[in-house]
Amino acid sequence: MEELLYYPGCSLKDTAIGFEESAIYASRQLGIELKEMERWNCCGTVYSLTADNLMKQLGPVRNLVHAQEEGYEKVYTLCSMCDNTLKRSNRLVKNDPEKLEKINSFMDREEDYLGEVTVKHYLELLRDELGWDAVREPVREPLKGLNVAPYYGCMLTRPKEIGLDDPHNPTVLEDFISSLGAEPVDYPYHSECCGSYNTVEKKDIVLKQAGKITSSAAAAGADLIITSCPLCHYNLDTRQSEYIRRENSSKPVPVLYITQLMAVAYGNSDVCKFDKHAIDPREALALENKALKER
Amino acid sequence: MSPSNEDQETVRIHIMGKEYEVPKGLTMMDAIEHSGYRLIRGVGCRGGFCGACATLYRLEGDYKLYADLACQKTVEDGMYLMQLPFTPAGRKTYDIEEIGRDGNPLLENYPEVARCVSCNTCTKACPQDLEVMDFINEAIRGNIENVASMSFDCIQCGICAARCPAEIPHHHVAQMARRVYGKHNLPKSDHVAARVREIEGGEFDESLQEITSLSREVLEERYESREIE
Amino acid sequence: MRVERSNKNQEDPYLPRMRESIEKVEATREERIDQEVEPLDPKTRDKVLNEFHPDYIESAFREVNVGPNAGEMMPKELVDLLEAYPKYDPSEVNLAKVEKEVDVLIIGGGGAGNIAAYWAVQEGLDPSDILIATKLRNGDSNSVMSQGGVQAADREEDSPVQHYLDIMGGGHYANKPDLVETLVRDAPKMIEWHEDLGVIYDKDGDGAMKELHGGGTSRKRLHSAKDYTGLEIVRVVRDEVRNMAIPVKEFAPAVELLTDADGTVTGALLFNMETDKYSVVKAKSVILATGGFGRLHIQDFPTTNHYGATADGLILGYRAGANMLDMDTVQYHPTGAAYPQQIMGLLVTEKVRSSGAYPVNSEGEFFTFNLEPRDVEASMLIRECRDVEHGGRDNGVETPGGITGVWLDTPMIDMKHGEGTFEKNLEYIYRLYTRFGIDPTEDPILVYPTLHYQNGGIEIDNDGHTAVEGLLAAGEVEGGVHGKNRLMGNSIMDYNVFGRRAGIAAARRAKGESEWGEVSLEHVERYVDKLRESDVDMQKRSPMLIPDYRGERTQGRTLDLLDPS
Amino acid sequence: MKLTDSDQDLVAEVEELSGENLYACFQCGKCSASCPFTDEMDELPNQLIRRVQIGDRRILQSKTPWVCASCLSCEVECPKGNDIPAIMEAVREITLRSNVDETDLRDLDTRGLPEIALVSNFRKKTG
Repeated sequence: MEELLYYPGCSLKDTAIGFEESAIYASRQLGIELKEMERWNCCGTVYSLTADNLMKQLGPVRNLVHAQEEGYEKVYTLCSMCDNTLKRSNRLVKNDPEKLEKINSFMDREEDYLGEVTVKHYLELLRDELGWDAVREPVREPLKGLNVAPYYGCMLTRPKEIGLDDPHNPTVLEDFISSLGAEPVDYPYHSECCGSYNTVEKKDIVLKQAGKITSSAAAAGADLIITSCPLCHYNLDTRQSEYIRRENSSKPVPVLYITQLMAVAYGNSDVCKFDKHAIDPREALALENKALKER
Repeated sequence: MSPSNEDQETVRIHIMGKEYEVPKGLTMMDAIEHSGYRLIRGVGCRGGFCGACATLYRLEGDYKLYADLACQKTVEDGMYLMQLPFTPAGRKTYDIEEIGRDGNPLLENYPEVARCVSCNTCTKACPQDLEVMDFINEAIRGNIENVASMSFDCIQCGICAARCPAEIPHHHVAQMARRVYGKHNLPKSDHVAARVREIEGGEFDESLQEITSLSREVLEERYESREIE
Repeated sequence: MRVERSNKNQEDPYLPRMRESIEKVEATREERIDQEVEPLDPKTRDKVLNEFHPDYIESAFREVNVGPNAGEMMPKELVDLLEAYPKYDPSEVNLAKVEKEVDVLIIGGGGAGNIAAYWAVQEGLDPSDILIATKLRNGDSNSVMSQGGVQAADREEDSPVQHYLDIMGGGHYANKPDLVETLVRDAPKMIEWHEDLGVIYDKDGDGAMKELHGGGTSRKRLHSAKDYTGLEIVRVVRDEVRNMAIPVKEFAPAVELLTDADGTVTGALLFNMETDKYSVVKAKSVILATGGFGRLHIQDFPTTNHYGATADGLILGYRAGANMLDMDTVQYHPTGAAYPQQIMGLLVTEKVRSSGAYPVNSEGEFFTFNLEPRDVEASMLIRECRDVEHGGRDNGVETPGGITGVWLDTPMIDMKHGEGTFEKNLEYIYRLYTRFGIDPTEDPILVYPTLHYQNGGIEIDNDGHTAVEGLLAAGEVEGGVHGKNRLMGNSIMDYNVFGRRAGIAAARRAKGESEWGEVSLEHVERYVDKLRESDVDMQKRSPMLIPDYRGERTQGRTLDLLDPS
Repeated sequence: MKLTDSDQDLVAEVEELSGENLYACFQCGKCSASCPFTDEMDELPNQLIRRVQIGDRRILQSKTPWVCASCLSCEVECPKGNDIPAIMEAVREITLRSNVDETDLRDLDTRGLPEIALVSNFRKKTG
């Protein structure tokens, strides 16, 4: 069992607990033990773009220092927003020694960050380190005939400097879906923003986006959508059910985290905590009747 | 301190900028009083429990801004100190029966907790050396039990809230977490509940009636012969 | 990462001659690990009390000349205040201008005051018809400083009868039986109430209470919340009082009660300590919850008490005609910090002893059972420290602060119960000492008795009523519950049980009164006239409100303690 | 909209905060074309940049920067590689740094909202 340092992010400890637990289960099937960091703090999403505001870089850089203190060169994330924020802050301080020196001198109780930690997303682990064949190997319930729409959102592929795939034509999620035996679905909105934090004060924007994205995926034949961001999940799942109630429009499209799909394919859907979803995916996954019986 | 006054070693301190000479070894509180101030605010238990004597101070030639309790910190030479008579912080009124049933009561009642930028200023300010930033991060994650245990020794002096750039009232968030944990998570003790029912059911009426009517001598004999388990 | 916040400026916090004594303590530690010392038999106990307990020094007491307790002996520092001019300045007071009319006025913002307010609301009063007037901030009190625990007989092997027996024996049978019965009956109910409010007691996984012995207890019945028990209980009740929006007026002590023509208490005269303005508050019931009198520094002892413990309630009540009980005794806690001088007098909870750190003299020998009732334990420590000419054993360790002390062998706690026990259960004490460079898990700590508790006080009945109509009392200010000596953990229960009962009784009485009575200060004038007739030379004004530590009187510098001559 | 006062230091302020060269933008409009939220905006992204270029301070009252979700669709489209989200943030920061928060925490109903929504919203809309 190979141990990898893992940065959970706040949501995975509470509202997106199913994402973390399915990830821990799926990783064990791949011979990987996700070891949670001893001490970590909120990543401070969304990455702060003003050049002079170092206060908002303290959160992410402090996490990198903790990873360095634990003696790891790589730290793996599951949530797209944490991954994006940590990567961009890492890049900022690696390329700007003066800013790094200021941050290090401010954080006078921790070691100085040396800039040698690399932030990796879980999909990069699967694609670049394990390879899709290794991901396919533990599948016991191949998702044959299940049409899955990949939803990248904004944070996985953008900005180009840290994106893990080509923002205009990403394929990593398609390969991921195929490796689990399901059918990837092509549809135009795979990388259009779900409305993000507008869900707090401008809910209508998100309701509109959720409706547009999920009905487009459904029209393209998707049985369900997968994402790796707890905010996209909330917007596409909870806000979608609100949109459907308001518009009493088409059939709801369930939304899963990437590792929940892996757990189902590897034969264990208990770790997915599907009861926390607004739209219950178990019917779409046909866990009750079709071949995907629970053990 | 019985040494005679002349060879008494002294230190130079500045109370709100005004210079005074005080004997070495006094706490900040004793030094303020020794300099002639009669405290009304900035003093309470004088034992490190109540947080009334929250004090900010700087040392000559040192850029850092320190915070400590006036009753627990010895004066140093070249100390510039200022007491916080009151630390304003937004406290939310709530119904203990309702909150904590579902969702994250800390984030719902104190959304500003999500503004934390993890700058650790609160931890550096805490005179009780609590890991304040860590338990605020636990509050974001809704881990009530961790917030309660990590914040237990908080004496609510409010220095963290006074210095927080995100305007979080850490001590109020922590108090709410401890109330929710104590009420909804900590298991109730059956033997206490059982004993309350027994007493209300009159089980001890007779034996109490008997012992309260004993003469002093009999009572004394009963006391001296009682065995201690 | 814990920051080293201690004021450690020299390497060894202990002076050389102290270090020599510690080496002797360390030498005998091994053999003492399972050595036990038997409690004293009754005869020796009384002999030790008579010879060494400060209560038996006649010169420290003076006879009261006027009022219900005339002829009785009380500590002279208290009698100076009882027989003094009132503090208010008549020219500034306008009784016609009433600032507020409330159903229940509670004087004092500690445990008793907040609990009385809470239960007055449960009895049906609207929170806005209650006012807590307190001298410092709401919550600043002795209540938040109690560490070790609170007693309630709620375990299988224990019973209220056993608890009753311990209290009566400890109090030398002077306690009022009905008050003690009320206390032991209500005690478990108050613990259950605390759990319902969310107090975090030390418990096992399944919710069973972790309970320890206290001084003079025959069963383990001390519930604790680490060593912040008082703080945890009071901050929870205060939090609930804030949720209920019960009005609190801080830095506004009562300087006099107000009475009507036939002496019924009808309100109080408050004094704003920041604006020097007086305000008249009319109330249908008044509760005194003003706490103890440690800050009078009786017989020049240092004290564990908070800044405002200056016997104000006793003065106000006595002038209005309320009699007092058991004021001829004062409780000295056996183990107050004796070194370093910055924390001299602060409480080292009994829980340190009950967790395994027994008193050891300068030669490293046990000299007393570690959990005698407080008055006995204090006397044993005084005997051990006093020099031979005055009947002592001269086995104390001299400190620069002028007093001698004995060791509490604190490293034995971790030896007996495993590493980290001390820091986990006695975090306050650990912090108190490490701040001044002493690590109690490595070195023993020096202790000496310190002025701790006012055993007696204003007499009350089961519902908190005093002898004066309209005036109730709860907490340390009232007397009768503890007799001549209070046991550890019964004071928290006292202000809980009688805080609740006084709050309910005050609310009931207020509901029975259709309107507010007339207010006057005549009872004070009558009292002062009687004082003048008995030609007492009065120089002071009372109540004291706050002690005066300015200049040379700084508490840290001048308290040269206990020269027994 | 008549242009009354041109305020050159607005450009300097936005450039300093965003680290971007405002005049690199030649108004091709691709950013506005790719932005998912234009129908909520009173000024399109490229129009906002234009207002800043000509120093029109009234842009600080525009809704546009507060609708922007920093989703970077515009950034990957921009032929000049300008960091348009940084320009949006700079415009927001000018308001936030004058101690005016866009979000008022007092009357916010946060029930059921995940942590990630609150953290990101406050990060962009409170100073």
